[in-house]
Amino acid sequence: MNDVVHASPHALARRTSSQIMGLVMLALLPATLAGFWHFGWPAFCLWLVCIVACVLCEAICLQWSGRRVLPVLSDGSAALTGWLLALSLPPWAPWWLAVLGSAFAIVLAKQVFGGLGCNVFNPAMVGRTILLVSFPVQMTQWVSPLLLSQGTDLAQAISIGLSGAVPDAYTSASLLGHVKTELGRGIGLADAMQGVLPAGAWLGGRAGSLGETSSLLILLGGGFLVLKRVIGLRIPLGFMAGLCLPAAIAHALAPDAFLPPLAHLLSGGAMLGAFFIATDYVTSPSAPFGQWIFAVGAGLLTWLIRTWGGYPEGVGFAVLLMNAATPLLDMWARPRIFGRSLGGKALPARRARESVR
Amino acid sequence: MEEMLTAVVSLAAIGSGLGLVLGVAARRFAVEGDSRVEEVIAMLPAANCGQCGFPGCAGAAEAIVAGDASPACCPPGGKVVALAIAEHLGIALGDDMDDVLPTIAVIEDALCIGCTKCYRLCPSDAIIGATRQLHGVFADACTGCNQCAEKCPTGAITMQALPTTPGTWVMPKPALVS
Amino acid sequence: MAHIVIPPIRRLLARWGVHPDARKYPAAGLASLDAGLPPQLVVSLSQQAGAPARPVVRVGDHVLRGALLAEASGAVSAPLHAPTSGTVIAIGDAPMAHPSGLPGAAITLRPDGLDQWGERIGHPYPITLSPEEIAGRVSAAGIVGMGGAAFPSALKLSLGKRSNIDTVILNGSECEPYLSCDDRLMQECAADIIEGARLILRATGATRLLVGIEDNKPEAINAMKIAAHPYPEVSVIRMPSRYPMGSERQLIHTLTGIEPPAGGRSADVGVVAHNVGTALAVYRALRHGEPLTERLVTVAGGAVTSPRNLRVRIGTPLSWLFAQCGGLRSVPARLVVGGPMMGVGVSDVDIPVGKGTSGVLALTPAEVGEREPAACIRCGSCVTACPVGLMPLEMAARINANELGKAEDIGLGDCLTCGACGFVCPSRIPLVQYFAHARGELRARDRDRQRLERVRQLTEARAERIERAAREKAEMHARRKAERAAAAEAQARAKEKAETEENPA
Amino acid sequence: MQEAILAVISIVLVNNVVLVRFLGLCPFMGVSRKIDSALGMGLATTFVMTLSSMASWLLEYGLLRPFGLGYLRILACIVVIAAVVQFVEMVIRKTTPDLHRVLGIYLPLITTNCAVLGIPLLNAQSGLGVGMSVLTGFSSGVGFTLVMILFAGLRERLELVRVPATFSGAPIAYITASLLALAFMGFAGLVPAGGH
Repeated sequence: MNDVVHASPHALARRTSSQIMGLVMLALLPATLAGFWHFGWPAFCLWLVCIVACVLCEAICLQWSGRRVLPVLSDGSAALTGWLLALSLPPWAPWWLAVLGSAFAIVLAKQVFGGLGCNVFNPAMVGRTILLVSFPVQMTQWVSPLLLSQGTDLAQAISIGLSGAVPDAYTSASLLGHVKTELGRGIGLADAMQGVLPAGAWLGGRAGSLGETSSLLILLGGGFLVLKRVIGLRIPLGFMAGLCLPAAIAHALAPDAFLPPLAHLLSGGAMLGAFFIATDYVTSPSAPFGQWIFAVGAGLLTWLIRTWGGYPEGVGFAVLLMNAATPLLDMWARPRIFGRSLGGKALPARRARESVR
Repeated sequence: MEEMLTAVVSLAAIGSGLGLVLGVAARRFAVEGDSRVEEVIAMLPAANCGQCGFPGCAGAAEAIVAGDASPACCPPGGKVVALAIAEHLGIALGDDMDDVLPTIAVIEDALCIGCTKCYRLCPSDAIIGATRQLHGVFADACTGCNQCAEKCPTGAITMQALPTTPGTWVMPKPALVS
Repeated sequence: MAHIVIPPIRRLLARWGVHPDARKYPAAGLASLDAGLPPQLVVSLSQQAGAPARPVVRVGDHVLRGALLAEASGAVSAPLHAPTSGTVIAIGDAPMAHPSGLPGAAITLRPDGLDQWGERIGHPYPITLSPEEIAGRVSAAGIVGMGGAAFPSALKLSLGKRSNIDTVILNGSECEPYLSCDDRLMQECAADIIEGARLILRATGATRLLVGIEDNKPEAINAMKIAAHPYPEVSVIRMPSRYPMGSERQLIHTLTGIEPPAGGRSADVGVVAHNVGTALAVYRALRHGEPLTERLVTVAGGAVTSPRNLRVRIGTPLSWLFAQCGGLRSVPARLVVGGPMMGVGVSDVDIPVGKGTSGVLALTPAEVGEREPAACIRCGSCVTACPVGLMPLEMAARINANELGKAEDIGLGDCLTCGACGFVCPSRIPLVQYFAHARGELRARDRDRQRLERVRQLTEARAERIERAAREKAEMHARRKAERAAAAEAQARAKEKAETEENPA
Repeated sequence: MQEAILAVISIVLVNNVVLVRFLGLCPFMGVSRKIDSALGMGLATTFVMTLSSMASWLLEYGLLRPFGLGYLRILACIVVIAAVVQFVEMVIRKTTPDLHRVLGIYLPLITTNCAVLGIPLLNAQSGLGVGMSVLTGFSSGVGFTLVMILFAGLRERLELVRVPATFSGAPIAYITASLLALAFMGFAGLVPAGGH
């Protein structure tokens, strides 16, 4: 009798989990660099703090739970979570915010569930959302995009990161926050939108979170992932459709009260969410039809929360809400089995000759 | 005083009115008693071998329904019966399942004297043979109840695990990810 | 004239399946060679699907090539024939290609080196034989499906009458990596294969023959097209290369557009599929009267010095095949009987080649890609890859949690165990092993259930018998008692009567 | 009409009975291991809530208010709801024994389920009409059911993964519930204050 059973298949595709994580990071790089360029050294420091904090938290958890630390860390998932969290924080956020968010993301949303693959909510979004509801002031302290050169130097950046005090000269409002405030004050959209969406918005020349502003570069990274077959097109497309369709309808009906679809797409974390947050493997459905429902639902909820909710940005909440529905979608939106109807009954036997061309 | 009376009267009225409705409903929707013991008896092998430590299969069924015994208490039934009963009663089974390995009686030819004691004892007619002739075990019918082994005067009967053949071999479950 | 048919674009663009590296060369580019006679041949009794064959020879018997060694036992089984002339030296357990590594019953033959054929009764024009005659001869020749499943071919031939078969598919897809034996067969014996396929067509009563070949075998497609040219009922179809294109149901869908119902047989939709190797064996059996005693086997893998396709006698041990290919140049990480996707991983080089063995691989660690399994990241690659539309990750998670019934609910029974999911898994989770385990476990439970049912019947019968015996005994007792009482009473009455008679009033 | 729609959205999502009002936590934690039983529990609770909203409205305006017995409200509501639940239990036990077996001890527990008692009391407090009362009761039940099946789906998924021993069972369920509540915070402000 064999001591070790070698089950088939005896061949293997080359791609590994850590390679996938690496590809995602590579795809995030352009948008991240643009974020550094626009928001200067403090953004870089924030990014670094997030990644280090996430990796450290993961290492501590692994050590505590008695699992092997290095092999698991090398899958790169903790670093990726930190990266995504950094991209979704205000670029000049203080260090403790980053550390707290990383701890929530890794410990509460991931490791207590059993680590990679076991969590049910997107760790980065859990981190960001907890910070948002706990520290609304710090989490909505936006800075206007400056070029690296004319912004801050490293020393200044460190002092900003340590104190969390953003000099008044630099503060700015994000488009969504601004629109919400102005609409609340009874000012029509046409006036509120004056000069808020500059021409450079596609490249990130606007206020917002660290990595969410340069939509074009996010699109580039997302396209790279699609080409590399790391992600499918369903979730990004579904998300954008779920966000833009109701926005377009509402905007057509009442242009003065509802933002146009393009403004929705180019503001806040919509693009980042569509390509990098909602596409998280672990917390999104794995079957095609479920992915469509998930993505359209997340886009729709984002639009609902942005338009009527108390928070100006809804991507994080929308993704978390659809994460909660993911197990049900995996269960109820399974693919059709070959030779069976959608309900699972065997198909009727059709004769060959009847269907010949 | 009047207020108190109103309160008492109204609550009494509500209570008695609802009580009446419930009383009627209790008759209209009456349900018969627990039929689960009978159902469990029907699932057990009915060999009444006593390996579970209860008086026959009916006793074991009562104990299982009452929660005094695990559904896995029946060695001849093994995994199949345990799982079926557990599912039927909605009980969670522990990890003790794999310990229940089916065994069968094996007669050593050299020691058998053909006394027919085992043959007469076997609850499932699994032993074949006649007086002063070598006995054999019909493996498919043996429940492994061990009664024959206890009565065998020469100790020729032993209980042995069923041998694994390519036909009965089961691919092991992959080891857990560390 | 044979026409060339291109399947509709929608079916070609279907997204199931995977694209493993083909790795068919250099073996696919080299003409096949005869492997010669090894010192011993081990003919396994259970190398066909269904019941094991029953030996009809005894140890010490001398047999000629093609002589019957074992006869079919039961409805699904096939006879075995001597692969060469020689002496039967053993009948008993011998190593065989099974994932457990357990031995199985086999007949061991020592060749006398003469390789002398016994009587062969062929037919100059086999196409003139009746369908029943064709099926009968195929059955007697011990021909089984040579793509790997080893299902007795004659059973599929005689389906025609009951199921009204209209299409025969000749499976030349050979979608498993490394394997090129079908490719070589089609290049080297295209005409014979087409003749064999036409015999199958005649036996089943079908009216068209579709030959499906993956587009990575252009030479084979050409050769088959030329061979099929004279026959209007034969169409050679170029199919996209994708694993598992050679799976019967996927093949039928790709070629005819029909989705065979789950749980049924392909014959239900009027189609049967045969491997090209089977067609060749059918032709040889009918034309020359040769039973199935040899087959083409691909010997390949990174550890093999010079990979090649060999004509191998059934029963030849793997070690002999490697020796014919220049030996092994490194210690293989794994020996595989069959293809790398569905083959059996073995560890014994004495394991013999069977009728369904299409390849023998000695794979290096890099080729096997052995890595430790990691946690599932739910990437869904397996869902995309699954040709049947299952969710392998969900099934494996349920099996891991011992919820086999739930795994069955979501399609375990529909799994082909093709290995596409395990192949793409970036975490290297042994998905197929989970499914094989669950199926084995469920089968074992089924067996146990049946056994228990039998025991229960026996026990009840015994209880009833004992009760009846007791009742009869009691009845007899009561009857005796009654008789005795009656007798006593009669006696008493007689006595009384006598007394009254004695003392009349 | 618009008011009714807003009220439904408000009750189902924004002021969800479990995740925002923190009512009915006992069945939320207790009967959410399996989706089927969670769904059954949700439907039973919805049914009972709708009925008891109706019953307590009748009680409120037929008895308590005309006779100035407001101080008996809780007592009377408990009696009425207990009777309704008993009735539902009998019906379920007779008609669908399987569902009864699954709901087990939780069905009688609906009697003292704070959500079932709380919603009618809240209705009475805010002086809603009969239509809105019943609608409130029903949509509270729908909100309860929605959260129940979402949570049950999550817990079924968690059954299949290797949660560290320290956290497996109730702890991870509470953590999951908290994260679910966090997600539901996104609905805050969706319906203008005063809508409900």
